[in-house]
Amino acid sequence: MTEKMKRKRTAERKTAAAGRICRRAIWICLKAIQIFFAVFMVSPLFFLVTGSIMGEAELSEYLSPVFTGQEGYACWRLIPLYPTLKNVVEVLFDSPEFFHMFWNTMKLTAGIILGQTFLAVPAAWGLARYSFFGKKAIYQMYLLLMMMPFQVMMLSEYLVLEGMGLNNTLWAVILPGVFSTFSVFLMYRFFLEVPEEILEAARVDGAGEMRMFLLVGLPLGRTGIVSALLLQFLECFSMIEQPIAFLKDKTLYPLSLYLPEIAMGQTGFAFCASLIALLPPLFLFLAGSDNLARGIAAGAVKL
Amino acid sequence: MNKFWAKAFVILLAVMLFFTVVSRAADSFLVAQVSVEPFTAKKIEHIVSAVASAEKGLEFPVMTEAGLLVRTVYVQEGEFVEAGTVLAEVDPEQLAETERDLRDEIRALQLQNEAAEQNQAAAREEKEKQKKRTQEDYERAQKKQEEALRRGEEELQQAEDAIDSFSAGGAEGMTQEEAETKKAELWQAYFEKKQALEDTEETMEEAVTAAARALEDASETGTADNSAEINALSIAQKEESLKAYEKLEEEGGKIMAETAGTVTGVLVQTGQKTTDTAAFTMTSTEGGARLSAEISKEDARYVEVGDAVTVEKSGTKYEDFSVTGIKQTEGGAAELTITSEEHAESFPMGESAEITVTKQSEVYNTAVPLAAVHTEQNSTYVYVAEQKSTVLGKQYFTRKVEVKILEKNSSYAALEDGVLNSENLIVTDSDTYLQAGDRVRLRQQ
Amino acid sequence: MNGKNMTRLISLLLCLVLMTAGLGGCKKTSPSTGETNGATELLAEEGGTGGKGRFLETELPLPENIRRLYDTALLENGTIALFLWNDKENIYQIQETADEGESWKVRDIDLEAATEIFAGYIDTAAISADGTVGILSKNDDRLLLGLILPDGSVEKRELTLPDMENQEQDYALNITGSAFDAEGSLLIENLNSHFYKVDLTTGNCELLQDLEEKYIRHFGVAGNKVLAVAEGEAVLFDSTTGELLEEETVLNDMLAADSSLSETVSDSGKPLVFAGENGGEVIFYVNHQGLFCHTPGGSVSEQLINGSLTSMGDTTVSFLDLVMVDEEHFLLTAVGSQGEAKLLKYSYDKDAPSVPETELKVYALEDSSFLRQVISAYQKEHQDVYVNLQIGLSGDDGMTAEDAVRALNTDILAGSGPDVLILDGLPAEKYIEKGMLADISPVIEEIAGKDGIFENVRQAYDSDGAIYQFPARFYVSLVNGEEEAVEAGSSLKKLADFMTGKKTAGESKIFPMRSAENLLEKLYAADSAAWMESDGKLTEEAVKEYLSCAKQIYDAEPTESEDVYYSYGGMASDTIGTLDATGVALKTSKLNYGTIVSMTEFTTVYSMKSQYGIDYELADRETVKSFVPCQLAGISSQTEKSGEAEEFLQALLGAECGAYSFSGFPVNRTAYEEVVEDAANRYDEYSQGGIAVSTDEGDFFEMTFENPTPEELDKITGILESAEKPACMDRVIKEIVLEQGEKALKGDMTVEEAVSEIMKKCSLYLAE
Amino acid sequence: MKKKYTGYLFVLPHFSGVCLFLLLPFLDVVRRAFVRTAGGFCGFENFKLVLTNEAFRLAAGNTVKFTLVCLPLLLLLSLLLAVLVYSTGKAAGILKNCYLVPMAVPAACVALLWKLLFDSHGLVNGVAASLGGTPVDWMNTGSAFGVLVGSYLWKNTGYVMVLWIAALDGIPQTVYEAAEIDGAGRAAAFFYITLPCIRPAAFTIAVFSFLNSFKVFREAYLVAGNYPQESIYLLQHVFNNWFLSLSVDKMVAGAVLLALVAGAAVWALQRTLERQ
Repeated sequence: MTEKMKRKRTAERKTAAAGRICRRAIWICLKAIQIFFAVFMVSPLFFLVTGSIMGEAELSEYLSPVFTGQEGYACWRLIPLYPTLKNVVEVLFDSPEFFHMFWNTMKLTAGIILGQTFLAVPAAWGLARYSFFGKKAIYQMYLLLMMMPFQVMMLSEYLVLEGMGLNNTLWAVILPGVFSTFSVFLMYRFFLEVPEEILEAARVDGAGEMRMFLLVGLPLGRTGIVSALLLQFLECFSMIEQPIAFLKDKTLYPLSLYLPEIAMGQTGFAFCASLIALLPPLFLFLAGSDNLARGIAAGAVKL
Repeated sequence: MNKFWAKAFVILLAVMLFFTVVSRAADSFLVAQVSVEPFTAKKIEHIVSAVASAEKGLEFPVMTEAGLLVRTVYVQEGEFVEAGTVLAEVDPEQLAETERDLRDEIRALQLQNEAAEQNQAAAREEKEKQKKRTQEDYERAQKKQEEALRRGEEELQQAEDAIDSFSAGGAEGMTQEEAETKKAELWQAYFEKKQALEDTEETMEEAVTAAARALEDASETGTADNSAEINALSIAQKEESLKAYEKLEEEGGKIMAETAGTVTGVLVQTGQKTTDTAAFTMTSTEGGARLSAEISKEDARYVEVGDAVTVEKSGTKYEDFSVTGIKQTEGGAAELTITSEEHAESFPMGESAEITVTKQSEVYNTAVPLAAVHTEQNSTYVYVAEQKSTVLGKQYFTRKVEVKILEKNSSYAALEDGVLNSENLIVTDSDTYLQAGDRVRLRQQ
Repeated sequence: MNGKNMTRLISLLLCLVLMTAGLGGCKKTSPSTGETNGATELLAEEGGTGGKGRFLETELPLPENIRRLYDTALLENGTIALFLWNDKENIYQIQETADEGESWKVRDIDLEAATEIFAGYIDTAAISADGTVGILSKNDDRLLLGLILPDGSVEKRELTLPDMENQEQDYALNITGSAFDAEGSLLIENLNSHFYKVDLTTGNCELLQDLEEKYIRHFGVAGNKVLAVAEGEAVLFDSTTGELLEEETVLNDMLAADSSLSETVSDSGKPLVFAGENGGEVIFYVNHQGLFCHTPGGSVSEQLINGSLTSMGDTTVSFLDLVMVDEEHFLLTAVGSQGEAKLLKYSYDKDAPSVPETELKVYALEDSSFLRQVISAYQKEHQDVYVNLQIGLSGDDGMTAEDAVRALNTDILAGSGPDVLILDGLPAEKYIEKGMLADISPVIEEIAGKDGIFENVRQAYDSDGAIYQFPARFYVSLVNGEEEAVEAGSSLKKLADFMTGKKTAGESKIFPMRSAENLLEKLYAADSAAWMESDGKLTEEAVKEYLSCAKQIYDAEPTESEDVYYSYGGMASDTIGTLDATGVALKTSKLNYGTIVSMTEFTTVYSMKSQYGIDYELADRETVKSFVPCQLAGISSQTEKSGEAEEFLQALLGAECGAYSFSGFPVNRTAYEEVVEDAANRYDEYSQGGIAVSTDEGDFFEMTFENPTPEELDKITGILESAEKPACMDRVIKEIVLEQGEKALKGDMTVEEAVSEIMKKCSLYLAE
Repeated sequence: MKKKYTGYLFVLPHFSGVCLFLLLPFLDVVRRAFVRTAGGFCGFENFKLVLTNEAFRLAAGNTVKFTLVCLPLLLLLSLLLAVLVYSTGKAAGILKNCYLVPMAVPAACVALLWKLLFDSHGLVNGVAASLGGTPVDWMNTGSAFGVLVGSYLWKNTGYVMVLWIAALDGIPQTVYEAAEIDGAGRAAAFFYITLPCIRPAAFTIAVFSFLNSFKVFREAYLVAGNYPQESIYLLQHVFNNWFLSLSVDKMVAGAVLLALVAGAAVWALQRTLERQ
């Protein structure tokens, strides 16, 4: 009996151990897949970094098949043979226009983000939490407007902006950006998830609508807000069509137009400039990424 | 994590701000700095310079008396001599001898002259007498003529009166016939008298003329004898020679240069006698300086007769030269002749000097410094700095403008009008090699 | 908790960013925006204020033969006096008028007394209110002041500067400016920026101000205030005491904002001039933006005259003097772009409507000096029209042709499009198809009647009697080289066979080419005219023949490594007159192929012929003789200013513009004859040119340029006249062909593949 | 109810802006769809023109094909990853951050990399050649479509995954615990709990992905220009080219069609995914 029991227990233990090992293996497997994907995703960064510290000669040696159409294939090195900071120096010290355009981008970004914070967030909240006449129509309209490609809207938008005398000012890019319907849509979706009970509870506590929005809506919809604003931030950093269409004065051009300009010929420089241009959105992204996941769950659990 | 990245973002912004400033500062050092100026209306100055050498000036002879024995010649051809320099010396004894001979000759001539003078005085007296006589004859003839004339006129008057009285009443008592006859007689008489008067007049005239001629003949001097005067001249001449000899003797037989100049020819030789032609030839300083220079055909285009020339010799500048001749020479070059009325002493023959002719063209509207003009194959162009708006605001960029040169000198070029306008800033100088489209910074002037 | 902090941090950050944005960025939004827009804005402002009352400009007659105008003054008795250099008589003159220029009277000057003064170098002179002219003459190391009194008598003073030892001696005696102040004292400034007051009776100078550390560009006297313009700064001081006055920030800002204002000052004018009233209580100044009135200490300058409505706005004009007659009248002397002096009078007319002038918008994708000259010529003829040249691609920025076209289309569709379009690089066919271009045949007709025009070109652009676009210039492709090669150049096929023949004969160095692209471009110019069918489709056979011939040629010539050619620098590579031309003479190539874009190039070609026996002929496909048009012009059908636009077109195609450009031959016959004439007499014994090249192998080649003979000029004219069809100028098609063609030549794909790719893409394009 | 008006108060400021900056232009676009470029009402002629236009049909086909291939792929792939990341623990922070990187890379930079990798002489071919494979001219053959899809997936997977995780986070842990007690297996839990719970999120994500599929055009344009390989010739290319050739009439008609189709698709999605 005891023997039997013992054996059984051992067997159990064995299967348990085997299961654990098995699970462990699977876990490692899954992890490995993830890591593989992650590496795949960041590989461009690796290109940018190595490219940035590669001399122009080395780069052209590796890449000349691509750019001049010579025989052979392009190749790359994990670590440059002759690392140099020349590109970095060139970007940082010799390219005032890079910085000028960077600050232009920051101005645009700040304008759009602030505008959305003060206008789009309440709008999304209003659409999500209140029912009123025309709400459905507005929502559908927002959806429809989201679908229009910029190329199509450009001319008409240009005419409107022209009418308001905004063309060739940063506002011509900022204002349409502020009223991007996609952000509202995204935040709206997240606000929808906020459980009605919490609001009812707050209402019972005698909170005003504004208070409720600020104290309940904002924290609970944080994920949506942050993800929408982060996306918008990214969008600002890669806007190309709008500035070209609405800005004639080159002193107003944002950084996103600088990169296409330098792309061919000065590869190392382009790499380095891209790398630096990529940092601000990346940093903000990373800073906000935790918020993306937690939001609703955290809020829901609390109550 | 969150905070970390947020901080990183802030730091990034700060870093960006820092480099914004730094890169702007660095940028201003790296862009090509250029000097610009708009074109100006200008005369294009052509400076033709060459090395010239002094030529022979005006020559003159140094004479000395002929027939002197040259004992020593002190100068050579080409030597520059001051006034008073001894050129040569003659033999003093021979000089003294020549002098003595000369004096004797003069004495002989003087004696000859005295004799001739006495003969002449006698001849003059005789002549005077003859003249007097003829004069008297002439006066007499004249008187006679006057008398005869007076008489003739009286008779004619009487005849005339007779006719008058007859006509007035003398015919009374006479027959027609008689009266007619009488009247005819009277007229006959009148005409005879008149004829007689005319005849007398003629004969008397002849007589007077003959007398006048005789008088004329008599007043003429007899045959001229000039030998005395010739002798006198000859004496004077010889005395002058003598004086020259005496002077030469006084100076110890030395032939000296009267003015400063360069000896260009020595025509006497030691041991030979001087001739009556020049002993030496010299160029004097009086004729001024004369230089000649060879210039290229290119340069010759710009030089004209009459242009002022600056001549520079060992640091000294002479401004009062001018071009007096331009002559084509073989091989396409040209020879300039430049003269001045002074400075001969500074430019003895063969002396070389730098000359410069500065010639201004007409005024061109569009002139730019030559340094601004670039040539590539057969296109000529200038760079113009133009503002363009860039990301960083307005900045200057170069633009190539093709131009046509009308005229140029070593520092300016005149361009055809119309291609540039007065607003264009033309790049005249750059600290780096420029290409069209380069960004540049205008240099602070 | 973390999250909360995060939110705060972010919002704080954003606030910061916004502040920078607010401070920096949004300020930028108001002031003027780029060269061309500045003017339009001003016009808009003017239109906005609406009302009536404006200063009107009249140009008063000036005496003739003014080479340089030294000073202008309004005398106490109301006459206007000028001191000038008359370049016809070569003398300095004082001319006066009492009737606003109707009649000018020369003041009798005691020339004998003035000899010494006029013999010196005169850079500046000033006229006082009583008519005394003070002339500063530098004669060697002496500085003389000549005073010409109203009665013409002359007095001389020798000036000595009190502080010679304290400054750069070389410049001290260079007096750059002079002016009388309200009290009649003469102020002078030398090159070292020292200001002196001159005692007119003794010639003593008193140092008033030393502004050597600021580089003073020029100065003006307004009443008793001296305004000296330095870089980005205006220095004001009192003319009697020399005491520095408070800085005028308004003036400083204005100077700093427009760097051109403090830039170069030349003999021919200044960018900014002044006048004053009430002893300098009010300062008036003129720049290209207009006439402004500034009260010292005031915070703004008031604009009295909008520059863009008068000749002030013409940036080719520079100013000499501003004279205030009274509050409603001003006189301005200025120098035009050709150095001609102008006397302008501005009088206030309270009834004149403040109507803006007509603005003619001219658009070109790329800038060209040709266009700029046409514009300035046109502008001179039509002073009431403001030509706004808009350039799509300014060059150094990353703007692509497409971006530019997009912006242009936006403008056109927004109704603010240009009036005149230079269609080079623009989708002209599409514009015509959409009815965006007006029929310009009447203009062409008129020019054809007046000056004559290349009929072959006209016919090429004539579509059923209407002409929508017309080139101002055009050129053709030539081939030159050995007889055999020239013969082969008449058709691509022959050329290709010739090349292959030479190659099999073991010869190399036949066709000079820098790269596959270069070759394709050369052949494209000559061949593409034959590709388009009348229904607007691309002929596949034609493209195929082009590409296969190009391939054959490319393969026959072992192209030197492309790097080698880079060392030649940025030389135009597909024209015939370039260095490649020497190859034939140097025996490094058998022929040369390329476009001939000017008579200058023809001179090269001709000289090759006459000195080396290298003949030339039109390079072409046998069936179609083609030319390459450039400066294609059209008028927008939407324009409201068709009259002005047509006049502009007349100027563009006119006879005067023949010599303006070195790219392309003028279509205008009269202009062409002029070019021919010029080429026939270009070189003489005094002006010569030539090429000398030595190769690495030590071969030496030298050639002097010769004037083409009339026969040869007739031949080239004949060639130009024979071309009947324009090359395919569609940018998209050309790009596609060149891109795919290059791949085919380099062997990345077969010719067939490339052709099919080209056909696919082009038919997509044509189908759109 | 006062709630009614509060709703307006929240929405109105933004809505008025939208009206001005988006709706107004949109209406103008619709108007233009019935008008010729040079002016003049023309009814449905533009639509007819567009629908019979070969280029448009090709592009529309490509776009539909692209959307149909990409969307499911992206949603599945990212969901898979999300579940993986979610199930392997919340400490996956760093990994998750890695997934977000592609989103932040500017389009121009992506285009540059794209060129380096997929040029006929590019790195990918280089690697392929060294491994004995046959090089492919990626951008000039049908494989361009694959490249486009790949780059879309690469760029968006990370972000979409994060959105999925957020949705997964929102499912109360208690539900799973209850299911476990009921003896449901992992797979069952996934299909019967997880999937239904994240269905509303799926709609959001699908719309987001759909919109982002438009943005691929930027890269395609930067790499291959206006006339890329046929298979990646998208609607935006057509619109863009039409604008360049002033065929605004066709462009807006095409766009209105696009808006209709897209709107209908979104509406259908909404119906299927939001129905609880």
